[in-house]
Amino acid sequence: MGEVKLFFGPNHPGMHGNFSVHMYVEGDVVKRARPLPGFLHRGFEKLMERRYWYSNIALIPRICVPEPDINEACYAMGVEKIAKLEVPERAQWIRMIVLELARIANHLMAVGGIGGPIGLYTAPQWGTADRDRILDIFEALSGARVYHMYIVIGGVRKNLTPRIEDMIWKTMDYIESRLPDYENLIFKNRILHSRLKGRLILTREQALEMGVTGVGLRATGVEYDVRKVDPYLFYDKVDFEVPTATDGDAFSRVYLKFKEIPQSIKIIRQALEKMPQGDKVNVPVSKGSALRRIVPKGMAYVHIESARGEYGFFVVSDGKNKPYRVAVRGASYPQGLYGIEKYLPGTRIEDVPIWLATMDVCAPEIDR
Amino acid sequence: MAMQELPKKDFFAPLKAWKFLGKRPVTIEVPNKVKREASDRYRGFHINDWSKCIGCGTCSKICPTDAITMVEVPGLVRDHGKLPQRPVIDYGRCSFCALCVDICTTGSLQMTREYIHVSDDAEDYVYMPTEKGLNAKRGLYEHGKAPLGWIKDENSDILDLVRVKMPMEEPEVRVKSFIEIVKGYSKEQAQQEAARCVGCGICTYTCPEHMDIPQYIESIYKGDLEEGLRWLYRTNPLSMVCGRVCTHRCESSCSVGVRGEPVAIRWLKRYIIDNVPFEEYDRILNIRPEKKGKSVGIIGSGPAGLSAAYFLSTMGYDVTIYEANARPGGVMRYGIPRYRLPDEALDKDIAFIEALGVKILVNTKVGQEIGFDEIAKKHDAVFISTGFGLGRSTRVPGTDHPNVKQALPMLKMIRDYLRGDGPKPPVPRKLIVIGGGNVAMDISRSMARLQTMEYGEVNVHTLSLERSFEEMPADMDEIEEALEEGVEFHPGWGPIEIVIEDDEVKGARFKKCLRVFDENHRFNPQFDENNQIFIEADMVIEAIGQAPDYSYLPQELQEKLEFVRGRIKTNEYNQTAIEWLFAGGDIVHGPDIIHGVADGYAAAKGIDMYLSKK
Amino acid sequence: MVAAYKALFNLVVAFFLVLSLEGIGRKITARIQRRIGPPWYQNFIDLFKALSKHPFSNGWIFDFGVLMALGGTMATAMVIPMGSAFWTPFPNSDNFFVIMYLFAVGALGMAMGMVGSGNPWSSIGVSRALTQMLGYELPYLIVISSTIFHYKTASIHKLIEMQRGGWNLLVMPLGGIIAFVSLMGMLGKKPFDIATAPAEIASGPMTELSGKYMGLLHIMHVFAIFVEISLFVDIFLGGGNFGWYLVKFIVVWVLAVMISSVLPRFRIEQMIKFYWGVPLGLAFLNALFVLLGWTL
Amino acid sequence: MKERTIWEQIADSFRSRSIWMLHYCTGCGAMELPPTMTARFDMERFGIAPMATPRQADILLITGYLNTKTLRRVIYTYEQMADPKYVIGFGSCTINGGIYFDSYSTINRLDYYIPVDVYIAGCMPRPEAILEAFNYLMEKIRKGEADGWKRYRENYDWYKQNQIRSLGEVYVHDEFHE
Amino acid sequence: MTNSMSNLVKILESFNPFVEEIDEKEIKITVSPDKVVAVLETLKANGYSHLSLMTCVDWIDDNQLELVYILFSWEDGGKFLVSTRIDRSNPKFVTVKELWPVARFYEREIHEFFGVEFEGNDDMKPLFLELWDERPPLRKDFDPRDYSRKKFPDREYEKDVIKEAKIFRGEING
Repeated sequence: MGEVKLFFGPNHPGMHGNFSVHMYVEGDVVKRARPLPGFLHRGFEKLMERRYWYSNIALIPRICVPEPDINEACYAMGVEKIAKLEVPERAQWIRMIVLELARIANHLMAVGGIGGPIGLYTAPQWGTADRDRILDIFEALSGARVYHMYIVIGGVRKNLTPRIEDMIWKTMDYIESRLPDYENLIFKNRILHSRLKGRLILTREQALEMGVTGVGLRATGVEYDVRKVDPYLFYDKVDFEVPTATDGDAFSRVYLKFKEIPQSIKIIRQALEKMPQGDKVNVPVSKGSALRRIVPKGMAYVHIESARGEYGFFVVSDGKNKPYRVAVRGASYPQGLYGIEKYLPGTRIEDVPIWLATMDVCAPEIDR
Repeated sequence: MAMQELPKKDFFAPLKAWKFLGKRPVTIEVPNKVKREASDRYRGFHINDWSKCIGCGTCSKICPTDAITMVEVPGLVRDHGKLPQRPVIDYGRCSFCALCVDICTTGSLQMTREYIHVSDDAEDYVYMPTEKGLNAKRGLYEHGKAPLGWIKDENSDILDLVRVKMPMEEPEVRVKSFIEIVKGYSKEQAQQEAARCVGCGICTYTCPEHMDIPQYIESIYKGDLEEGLRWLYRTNPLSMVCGRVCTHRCESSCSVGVRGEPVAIRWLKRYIIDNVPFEEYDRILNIRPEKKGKSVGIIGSGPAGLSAAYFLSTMGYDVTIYEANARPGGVMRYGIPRYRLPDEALDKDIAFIEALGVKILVNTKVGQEIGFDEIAKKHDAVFISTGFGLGRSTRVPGTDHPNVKQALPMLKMIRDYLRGDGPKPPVPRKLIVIGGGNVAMDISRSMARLQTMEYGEVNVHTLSLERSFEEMPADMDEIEEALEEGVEFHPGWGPIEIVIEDDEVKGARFKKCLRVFDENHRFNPQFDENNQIFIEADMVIEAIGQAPDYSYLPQELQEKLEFVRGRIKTNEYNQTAIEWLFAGGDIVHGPDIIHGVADGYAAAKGIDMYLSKK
Repeated sequence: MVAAYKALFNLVVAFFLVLSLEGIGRKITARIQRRIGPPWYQNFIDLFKALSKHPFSNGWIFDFGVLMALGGTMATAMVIPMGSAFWTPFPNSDNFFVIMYLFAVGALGMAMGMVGSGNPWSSIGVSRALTQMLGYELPYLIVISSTIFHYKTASIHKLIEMQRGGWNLLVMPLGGIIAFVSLMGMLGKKPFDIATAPAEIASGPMTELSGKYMGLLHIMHVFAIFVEISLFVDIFLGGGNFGWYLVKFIVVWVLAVMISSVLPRFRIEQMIKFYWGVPLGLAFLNALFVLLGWTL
Repeated sequence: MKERTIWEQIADSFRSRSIWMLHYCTGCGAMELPPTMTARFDMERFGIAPMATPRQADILLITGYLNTKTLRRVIYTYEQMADPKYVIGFGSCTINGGIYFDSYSTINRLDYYIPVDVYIAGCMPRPEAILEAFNYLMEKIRKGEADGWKRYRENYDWYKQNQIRSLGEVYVHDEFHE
Repeated sequence: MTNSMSNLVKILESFNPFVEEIDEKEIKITVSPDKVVAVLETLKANGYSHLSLMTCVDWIDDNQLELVYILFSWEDGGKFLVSTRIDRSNPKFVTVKELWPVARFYEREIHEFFGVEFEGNDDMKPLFLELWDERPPLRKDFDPRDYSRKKFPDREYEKDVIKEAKIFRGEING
C-alpha cells in the first residue's frame, strides 16, 4: 500500500477545536505530518492595539476559550507590572481562586475529554457536566458562563460575596466526591491502560528541547511549574504540591491533570480561609475615565501556569491609552506545531487525536 | 516533590459506573420543562432609562465592538446637560462585556438577566434600549418583565468621579493679601484631570460661546498645548480671563458631574493659557486675515467689546475701541478682585488683541470726549457693549449716608489702589454687605483682605434675602472660600434701615425673610416683621445688582431701540433695531463674561454679514 | 407459502425489535452517563428522516454495493430461526454455514460500495472492518464448530431442540463466553467499534454515505444485529418460545450496551492481538474439551 | 411559498425531530456545545446528535466568527451536505461581525456567503439559548419554512460571487509544499 | 536582580548590552543585531534554556523592528528579554532554529505578520493566513478596519429603531 494523503481536520470529530493536521499515512502509520493552524486566526494582537487598555478585557478571554481567565490575569498582571500598580490584597486572592477554578474546569474537561478520542463516551459526559457546576460559580461571580471578563487591570471587577463563597465550598466538596468515580471509570480501565500506557512517549530531553511546559514536561519527572519556580499572586503563601510522573507517556499526562484537581481544590480552600475581608477589590491604573487611563511607557513579560503549561503575555506600552503591542505565548504552541511535525511520524492515526488531547493542543491560542 | 503512583488496572472498576442506572440524571430539562433563570449578576440584554439618559455617548466610545451608535431621536428636547440622542445597540456586534454599563455616566444603561433571543431575521438584532428592554423572541420573560442583571457598583465603575485637587493658597495666607488663590495645575495634574473627560460634548452646547471644550481637553490629554490654544482661540479670545473667572456653566452640565464631580473645564482652559508663552501666540495661531478696508467702532472694552474686536479683526476689519476708563478691560479690570484675576492675565489677552491691529482709545468717554454721532459717522458699523456700570440701591432709610456705599465703585477703588492708580479706600472695622451674588462675595472678600491687612482681623457680615447657600446666586465655591476666610453669612434677612447715630453709621437692622419668590417665580419677598436683628457696623455696602447707563446714546436713537427690562433687544446676530448698530454684553444678555464673549462672537458674525451685504 | 410469510414476519420483527432496542440502548447509555437521553423511538425517526433526504451518489459501484449489502443481510435475516422450530421460516436451509455465507454477501457488498466512494477514510474504515472480521470470526467459528461437533448438527432449529435439556451456554460455558466476546465484535460495540471510530477515521466506511444510502445501510445494520444476536440466542441460550426468545434477545442486547458504555475502544492491532490471544486459545481449549467429551 | 405535498409534510415532521449536526467547531461558540451535548443539558433529548461527516449531517452550526481560511472549508462542507440542510448562526459574530468586526481575517456577516436559518443572540449563547434555537428551528422545519437550502440553490450565482469577492478563491490547498 | 542574574549580566558585559531592570526577576538586554546569537548562546548555556516567546515590535516612528527573545530559567525563575532592533524597510535577521527548534515556527509567524526574513530558515510558507494580499498585517501602517470594509461587507440594518423604541415606551401606537 502506498502513502495516502489525509486531511485530519478541521472538521474531524477527533480534532480538538478548529485545527488541522495534514499527513501522509501508510496503512495506519503516519509517515509525515504537518500542522495547519490558522482556522481561528482573528488577529488579536492587532485588534488589541486598536482598543483601550480597559476595553481589551472584552477581547482577551477569547484567545483561549477553554480557560479564558488565564488571559485576563496575564494581561492584567502585565499591565500592572509596567505601571507598578499595587493591587488590593483581596483582589489577588480572588484572582487566585478564579484561576484555580478555571484550572479545575479545564482539567475536568480534559480528563473527561480523553474519552473522546479513545471512545469512552461516558467520561466526557461526566466531565463536562461536572465542569458546568464550576461555570455556575463563574456565572454568579462574573455574570457570564464562559467569557467572564472578570479579572481587570487593577484587580477584579466585582467583589466575592459570602453567598458565592458558600457556593464555592459546596461545589468543591461535590467535585471531590466525584473524583473516585473518574478514577474507577477512566484510570483503572484495562483498555484505557492498553491504549495510553507507553504511547506517545516524550522524554525529558525532548520535552525541554521542544519547549513543552505543563503536564507534558512534568510527566517526564521534573517539577517545573511556574507557580513554584516563579510564584505570582500568593502562590508562595499557600501549601500545595505539583504532581509529577516519570513515564512521559500519554497515560501519565492525563493522570497528572487528574491529580492536579485535588491540589487546586486545596488551594481554593486555603485561599478562601486566608483571604482578608474588604470592599475594595479594584484600583485604577491611573487617574481618568477608562477611555483615557494611560499606562506608562515600558514593556513586560508575564507568564502564569495555565492548565496546559506556561502561558504568557508580552505587553508593550508607549504611554498612551491603548496598548502598543501585545504578544501572546500560547501554552500549546510548541507541541501543537513543532511537536506534531517532529513526533507524530511513526505513530498511528489513532494516536493523533490522543496527542492533541493529552498535550492539550488548543487551537485558538496557537492561532490567536 | 510529589511523584505520582499510577493507578493499577482493575477489570471491574469501570463497571461501578453502572450504579448511575439507578440514580436520577443531572440533566436540567430546559427549555420545555424548566425555565432556567440566570444569576443575579448576569450580563444579558440592555435596558436604558430614558429619563436618566443624557445621550452623552460614552457607552458608544468605550464599546470594544463598535456595537453602540448614538441616534438622534426626534421629539427629545436638547436641554441643559442633555443631548437628544439615545444609544442603539447592535446585537450583531455586542460582546456582552458590560463596559457600557460600567462607564455609563448617569447609570441609566443597565443589563437584564434575559439571555435568549432567537430569530431568523437579522433585523431583529438591532435595537434601541428603552426602560422595557429588548422584546426578546422566545425569551424567558415577558417583554419588560426581565429582572435586572449586571449593575454597576463602586468596584466595577470605570468612570473617574473625583476631581484632581486644585492646589490653593491656605485661607490664613490668602486673606492677608490679594495674591491669586488658585495656583493652577501642573502638567501631570492637568493631564490627569483631562483624562477624566469622556468627550461627550454636552458642555459645548451648554457654553454660551459653544467653545470646543472636548477638543481642547483632549489636546491637554495628548500633551499638545499648541493645538489646544488653537482650539481656544477659535471661539474665545479671552481664554486667560475665562480660565480664571468664568462662571463655568459648562461644568454644571458635565456628564461626569451627574454622579461625581464635573471635570474642571475652567482650570484646564487656564492651564493651556498659563503654559503657552505669549511670544509663541503669533506663530501658533497664525492669524493673517485679508484686509477688507472697512472699519467698526466698539464702545466699551469689556468682554463683549474685546471679543467682538478680536473676531472682527480676524475677519479683516479695522477696529477701534472707545474706553472711558484709563485702562481697557471693563468689569474684568475694575470689577473682579485681583485675587481672582490678576492684571497680568488680562494684559496678556488684551495685548494679543491689540497685536492684531485693534486700536483701543482709553479715557475716551463717549458723550464727553467724543460724540456718538461722530463715531457713527467714522465707522461702517458700531457695536456697543457698555455693560451695567451703575449700582442699585435697596433704598431703605439711611442709604444716602456717605458710608453706605455701592459695591462696584468700591471694587474699582480697591483695584485702582492695589495697582497704585488711586487712593486707599476707607477700611471699616466692622462691615455689613447686603447681597448674595458674586459681586457681594467679591466685595466681602476684598474688604476682608483689607481688614486683615489693616487690623489683623476680619469682621464682615454678609446678609442676603435668600434663605440658604444653595439659593444664593453666588457660586458655591465662592461662598465656601469666603467662609474659610472669615466672612460671616446671615442668609435670609432683608434690611429695614441703616442705623445712623451722630451722623455715623452704627449698624443696620434686618427682618427675617420668609420667601423670596412668589408662586409665579417673580421677585416678591415676604418678611416676618417680628423677627428682627441688629448688626453693628461702621460701613454698609450694597451689592444687590447693577443697572445700565444709556446716557451716551442720543435721544433719537434711544427711541428707536427696543428695551426689555432695561436690556436692549437684538436679533440672534446681536443686531439692534438700527441695522448698523449692534449691541452685546450685559446690556443685551448678561450676566457673565462668557455671555459677553458669545455676544461679541455673534455680533462679529452679524457685522460681517451686514457689511459684506452692504 | 407459509414459509414466505414467516420470512416476512422475521423481517418485520427484526425491524421493529432492533430499532426499538437501539433506542432503548441509547436510553440506557444515557442513564449511565447521568442524562435522560432520546425517546425510545428516536431511531425510527432517524431512519425515516435519512430516507427522506436527497442523497449524493458516488457512482454505480457505490450504489450497487449498498444494495448488495442490504439484500444480503435481508436474505440472512429471513432464514434465521426465532427461538424455536415453529418460527423457522426455512427449516431445511437454516444451516449455520448457509447463514454465514449469506451474511458474508452483505459484508462484501458494504466493503465494495464504501471503497467505491473513493474517500480515504472509507477505505481505511473498510480495511479495518475486514481486519476486525478476521479477528472475531476465528474464535467464533471454532466455538461454533465445536458446538456443531458436540450436537452433531449444523441446523439451527435442531440445535435449539437439542438444548431442551440445558442451554449450550451451560454445557460449554467457556465457548459461550467467547462467543459473546465475538458477538461484541460483530455488533461493533466498544471496545470493538474500531471500524467506525469517529475520533480517528471520521465515521469510517460510512463517511461518504448520505441521505437514503445512510438509511439503507442503517436498515442493513438493523438486520445484521438481528442475525447476530439471534444466532447467539439460538445457539447458546437455547431459543425458547417467541416470548422467551424476545426476553433473551433483549437481555443479550442490554448487556452488550452496558458493557459498551463503560469501555473505550481498542486499537486495531490490539484487537487482533486480543482476539487471537486469550479468546482463540480458550476456543481451542473449549474445542479440546468438546472433543474429549468433557462437557457439563 | 409553494404548497407542500402530504409526503413533504410527513418528511418535514421527521426531519424536525431528528437533527444531526455536524461536529465541527468553527469558532468560540463551540465551547458551549459540549455542555449542550452532554449530561447537564443533553440535547439528545430532542433527537439532536453529533455526526462525524458532512454527508450525514442535516445541520451546520456556525459557532461564532469565521475567518477566511475556515470559511473556505465551511463552504466546502456546506456543499457536501445532503439537502435539506440547515444552518444556525451562533452569537453576534455571524450577524454583523461581533467583536471581530475590524479584524482583517474574519468575515462580518454569514448570510452573505451561505444562507442562515436561525440566529442566536449572545456572545456566546448559553446552552439554554442554543436549545431554544433548536426548538425554533424544529418548528420552522415542521412548517416547511426553513428553506435556506433552497435559497442557496436558487441564488447560487449570487452566493458564489460573494464568496469569491471575500475569499479570492474557494479552493483548499494542502500544507505540504507540493 | 537575583544574584545569579547579576552574575550573568556581568558575563554578558563583553557584548556592550544596554541593561534595563523591569523587575526583580526580569531583565531586558538590548544588543546590536550581530551579537544577538552569541548572547542567546551564552544565556542558554547558563540555564536560560527555555525560549518562552520570540516576538517582534514595530517601532514605526524609528523605522525599526524590534525582535525580542524571552528566555526563562526553570532553575531560578528569572527571565531575560533579549532585544535587538533591525531596519524596518529591509528587515533581515538570522535564524535561531539551531538553538531552539520551535523558533522555526515563531520565525515563520514573524515573517508572516511583520515581513522579517530569517536567513537559514527556508520554511516560510504562510502559517496562519491563506492567500494574503496586503502588507504584513501586524505592521503599524496596516489598518485592519479598512481591509475589513473592503473585503467583508457589514450588515446594513433597515429597521426603524426609533419608531420601535417609541412603541415600546408607549409614546406612539404601533
